[in-house]
Amino acid sequence: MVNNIQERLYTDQQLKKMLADMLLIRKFEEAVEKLYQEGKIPGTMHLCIGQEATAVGACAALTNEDKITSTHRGHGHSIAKGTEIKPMMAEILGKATGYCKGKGGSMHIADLNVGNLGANAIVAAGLSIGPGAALASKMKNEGYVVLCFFGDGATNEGAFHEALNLASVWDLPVIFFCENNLYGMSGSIKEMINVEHISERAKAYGIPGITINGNDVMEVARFTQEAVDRARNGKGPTLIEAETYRWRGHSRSDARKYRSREEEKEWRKSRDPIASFKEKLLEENVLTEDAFLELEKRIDAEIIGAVKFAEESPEPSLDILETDIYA
Amino acid sequence: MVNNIQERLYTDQQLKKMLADMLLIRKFEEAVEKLYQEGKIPGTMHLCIGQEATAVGACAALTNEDKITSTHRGHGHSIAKGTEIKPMMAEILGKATGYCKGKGGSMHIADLNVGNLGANAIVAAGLSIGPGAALASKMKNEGYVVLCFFGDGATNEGAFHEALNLASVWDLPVIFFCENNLYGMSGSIKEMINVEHISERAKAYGIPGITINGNDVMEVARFTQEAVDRARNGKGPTLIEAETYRWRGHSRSDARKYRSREEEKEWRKSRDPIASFKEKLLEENVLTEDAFLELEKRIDAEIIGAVKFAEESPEPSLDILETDIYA
Amino acid sequence: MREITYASAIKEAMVQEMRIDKDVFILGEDIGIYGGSFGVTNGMIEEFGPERVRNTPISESAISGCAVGVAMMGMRPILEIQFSDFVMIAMDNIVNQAAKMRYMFGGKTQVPMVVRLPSGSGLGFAAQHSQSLEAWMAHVPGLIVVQPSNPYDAKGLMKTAIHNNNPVIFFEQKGLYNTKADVPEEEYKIPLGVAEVKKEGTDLTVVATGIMVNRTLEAAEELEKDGNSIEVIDPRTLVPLDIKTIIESVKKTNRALVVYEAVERGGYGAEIASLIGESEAFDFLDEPVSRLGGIATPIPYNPKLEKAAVPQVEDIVKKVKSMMNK
Amino acid sequence: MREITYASAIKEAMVQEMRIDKDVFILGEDIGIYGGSFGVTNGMIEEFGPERVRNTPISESAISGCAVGVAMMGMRPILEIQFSDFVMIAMDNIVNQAAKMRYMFGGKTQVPMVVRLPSGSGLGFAAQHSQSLEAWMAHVPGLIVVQPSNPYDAKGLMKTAIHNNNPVIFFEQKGLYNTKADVPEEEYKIPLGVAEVKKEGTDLTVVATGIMVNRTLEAAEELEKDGNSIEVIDPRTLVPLDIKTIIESVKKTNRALVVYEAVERGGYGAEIASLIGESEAFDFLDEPVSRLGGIATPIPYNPKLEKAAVPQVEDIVKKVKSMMNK
Ligand SMILES: Cc1ncc(C[n+]2csc(CCOP(=O)(O)OP(=O)(O)O)c2C)c(N)n1
Ligand SMILES: Cc1ncc(C[n+]2csc(CCOP(=O)(O)OP(=O)(O)O)c2C)c(N)n1
Ligand SMILES: [Mg+2]
Ligand SMILES: [Mg+2]
Repeated sequence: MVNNIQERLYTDQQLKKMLADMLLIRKFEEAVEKLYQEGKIPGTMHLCIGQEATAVGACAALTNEDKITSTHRGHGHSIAKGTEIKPMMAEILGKATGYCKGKGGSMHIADLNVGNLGANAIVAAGLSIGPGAALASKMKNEGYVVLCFFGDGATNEGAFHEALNLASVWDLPVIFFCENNLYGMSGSIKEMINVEHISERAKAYGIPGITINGNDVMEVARFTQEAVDRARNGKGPTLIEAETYRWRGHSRSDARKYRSREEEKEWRKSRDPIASFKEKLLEENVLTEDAFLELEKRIDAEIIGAVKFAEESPEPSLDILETDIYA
Repeated sequence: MVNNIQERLYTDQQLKKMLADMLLIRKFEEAVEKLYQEGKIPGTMHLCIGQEATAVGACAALTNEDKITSTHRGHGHSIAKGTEIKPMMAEILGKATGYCKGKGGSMHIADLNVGNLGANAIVAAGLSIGPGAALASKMKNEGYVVLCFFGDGATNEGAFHEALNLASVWDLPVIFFCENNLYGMSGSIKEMINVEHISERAKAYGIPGITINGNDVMEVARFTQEAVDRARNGKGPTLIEAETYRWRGHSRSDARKYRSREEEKEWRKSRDPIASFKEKLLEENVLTEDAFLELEKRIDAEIIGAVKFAEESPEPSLDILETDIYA
Repeated sequence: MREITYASAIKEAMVQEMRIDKDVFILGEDIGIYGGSFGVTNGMIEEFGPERVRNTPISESAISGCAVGVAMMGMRPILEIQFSDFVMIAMDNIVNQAAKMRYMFGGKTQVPMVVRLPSGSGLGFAAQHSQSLEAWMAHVPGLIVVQPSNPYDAKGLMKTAIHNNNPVIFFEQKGLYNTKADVPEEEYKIPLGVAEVKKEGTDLTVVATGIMVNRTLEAAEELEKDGNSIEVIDPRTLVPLDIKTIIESVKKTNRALVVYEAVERGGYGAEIASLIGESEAFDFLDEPVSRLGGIATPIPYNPKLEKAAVPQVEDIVKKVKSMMNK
Repeated sequence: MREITYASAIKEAMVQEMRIDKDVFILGEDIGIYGGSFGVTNGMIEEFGPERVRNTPISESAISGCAVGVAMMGMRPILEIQFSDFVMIAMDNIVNQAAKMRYMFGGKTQVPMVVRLPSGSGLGFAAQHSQSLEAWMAHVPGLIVVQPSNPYDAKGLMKTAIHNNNPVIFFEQKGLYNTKADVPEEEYKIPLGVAEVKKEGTDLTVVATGIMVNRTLEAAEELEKDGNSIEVIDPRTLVPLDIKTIIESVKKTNRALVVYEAVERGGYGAEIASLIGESEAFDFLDEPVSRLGGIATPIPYNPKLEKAAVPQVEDIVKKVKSMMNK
């Protein structure tokens, strides 16, 4: 029972699943990081370590039929939405068994079966596509909602503005979910906008906007659920700004000169979304230390399995170079 | 003396100049309309008849060194900023003596000597260019401000969002001046945004926003002056929404099915910016009926002169087809 | 048979498909009661209502992105961009998203959308409303590029475009909207990648696109008087391109000219000319493959200048003569 | 002489010009303390401060428009777009505004701005970060298009670009950033529209652009072993294009191949090939002008696939051999 964590929205089972998902994301990305350092990953990758609660909390409010659009920093979103880690890892290694046959890579993982409409390497692009998917839901009367993940930096793209306005005037079932991790690549959001909270921008579109603690998975789930309910009931879009922090650099190489080590330490030490949620679940007796160790072990094994699967998978054959261009 | 029109911002001379400019714009456009109907104007033209007070009021707050960016509906802005009507009319007729040698036409009239950085046929484009000009003022310490004219429809372009944000975070000396004439081409702004007033969008950029009566030239001048002062004193941009109405259709052919004849009549009858300002000046004894008739006569003659100049001007020679492409 | 305009032909294709298939709908700026900038969608909102004739805010980025998303989810949107020049604001969604999505996802999605782009010069709209941008689109893998030159093709190709499962860029020459021709009301489609020999001839092959097909046919008549027999080919679709028909023709006539409205420099005519030059037709050529395209200038406003900026009938006649008299 | 990288050469040009001319400044995303996505602007904010090294919001439309406005008012901005792929969001400002402004205003303004576009594939960044879009830009009247293939040219051309009074689109191949070569610290400029014969040869002319210049030089060495003497020409600037040097070469070698990284279909190589074919060189050709460009596919992620999507040294060798052995 977690009544004193919040009104009973989720069963113990579900709460444990959230913790497991967050842990899975973190360990998945730690593995990705290692593989990258070993030179096994082409190009670049963007890690969301430290931001696991936004992905998991937001997706906890969604059904399998609901959709998400994601970003360059999309591993967490994918996993939280139910995308499997074996073909994800294989994709990141550019293998034939990957979700995109090795053609897309880290920035383009998609799994339409679970409503993951894809990561996107263009900042704010998912914001434009999401309302389209939501329009289909509305026109075809399919009942699903669409949640668009994007970063703080993305809110300065014109696409953000146009998309929120369109979704508002058409009352589309969309949740605009901003992961405000304080920085773009290096630009501090404080220097890039002149409002206190990104969520204030919702007013410009006549939709609700709210700023929440993005490192508290329960809070994320609860407020997302409210927005999902609104959307599902034909009440249109909501802008959620979830405050969080990425622990790693922006991508492959980043000296992180734009922020202090103290700031980083502070977030890691006292606002780790996984540690704090685990603490809560322990306190509330939803979880035991033993069960947690068990969980960790299971996930470690799962990750090892995914890495093994990916590493042992074949490279794509050159024959597929020119397939999948046209339908 | 016009103390009871407003605090003494302008001399009688200046007030009469405003009336004259508004009248000049209207009669200029009536002439353009006639020429268009006579088949003498290629392509299209967008008339601002009914909106004269926004152009004139806004430009009254500017010096010759200040700059404007304009729109497809730019004749009024040009004239108000001091652009001469002979080469304007010639340009609209596509003549060699036109401001752009006949290469630009109605939608591209520019006169950098008086700070008119040009009409623009791309909706919202001037909003992006204006902050650039303002940045030059700031970096070169030249003291001028930039006023960007745009329509209500333009506020749904991403360019609007990006430009206001950039100008805000860089504290640029810009005035974003929205002529809300209730419609885009046909789209009612009420259906295209979900906020009561466009000026509310200013909050998303942490800048002041205000909605004013765009058909009251004094009100326009006064509030623009405040924004200009702010900008000139390094306090950054302002968003002004001036409510007005275009009497004519959007452009060459427009059955105006998207609005009622009653609505049109109402605006024309009781909110004519010229008639009401004339009334005021008469009341305040700034103007006499005779002086007004005199003024009308002078302007009529000026228009006739401009049309004659334009009609008698030569077409551009084919030799200039490939000049002015590169500097 | 009925004569209808190019504009009506496009509308008829859309209307007929919308009657059959609920998933087909149109969106764009002022396409509702206003009927669109060129009246193409006139009357459609009256028949289909505002849900399926979606009047949008002036937001080319949002509406193009919306088209991508709605298409991924199984609808078949037709997006009108008022003038092709404004497509720049929608380029990311068309080129980085729609065109690449299927490939990037390893075949896991498809994006069946049609983007209608009123294009070209000749109406006095000046530089920001008169461009011919088909070369950009044809350069992008993943896009289909269609450029009908007459009402019959416009209707048949629009139907094909709507049924196609890829993003189709549909270039409509603004100057053609009011041209009329016989167009059957009944169902027919024109396949992608099938050129049409508009006129047979023996002395020289002209490959012309868009409105240049019409000008070339006029020029050919003129040239006929002097005994020059011109074969005129309209590729109709640039991607896929029916290069085979073109090569066969050139092998017969031994001379080739490519005529296009877009700026000659870097235009798609260069691709067609190159393909001819690289092909087996090379050995049949009596002289170089030539091109006649637009002058490398922004389109000027003044109508006389504007005309001079793109090939006119006389220019085509002159060019062909110069090729014949070498 | 010092050896420095392509990235450093570009930086040095900017730094030197910024020291001389107060009106020159740079703007872009993360170009400050981060040094830009590829480190090109590393250290510049330390020297010039945040006023002249302007870190911008992620707003490609606003920053490109800003560059246009500031340039019209007498500054000389250099805009970095992080990857050339994102330029789509800035296309309106570059193509509809910067390129046309002077013309539309009848010569009344000029827009001296440089747009730096890191471009091309080979680094595993996949389809939305790997495009080669120079053909789009070269098709647009009013733009200058530069594509340096080595550090020396990069520095000299950047200087020229900064001094030029038009919008200059400066394509930087990402794979070249770390390549090193001799670059004098002293002032020098490379004029626009002057190609360089990188290697003389007698049997076949290869016109190569960007990174393909380097690959072709490697291929030429390889081919030399079999007794094939290849002339390699680097146009360096696509607009203006030094077609004369190319034609002279082809008249000498009687064979021409154009090699480019961009998608072959509709790429600028088609323009170059067409110009050769249309020229007096036609009569000297022993066989068709050929092209070797990228496969018509979005760039795939997997490095093996990615390599297969654009010409590699072996592909050039093979292509030349097939032309020589006909
Ligand atoms: C249109 C576009 N502009 C720039 C980039 C380069 N870029 C990739 S991620 C990024 C920062 C994005 O910041 P934010 O939206 O806050 O997301 P975060 O990386 O913090 O998750 C930038 C500038 C891009 N991919 N697309
Ligand atoms: C980017 C772009 N999209 C669409 C158009 C077509 N267009 C020209 S004017 C106009 C309406 C503009 O409305 P508004 O901004 O309110 O200005 P108004 O015409 O009312 O003065 C439209 C849609 C355009 N010129 N540019
Ligand atoms: Mg961020
Ligand atoms: Mg309006």
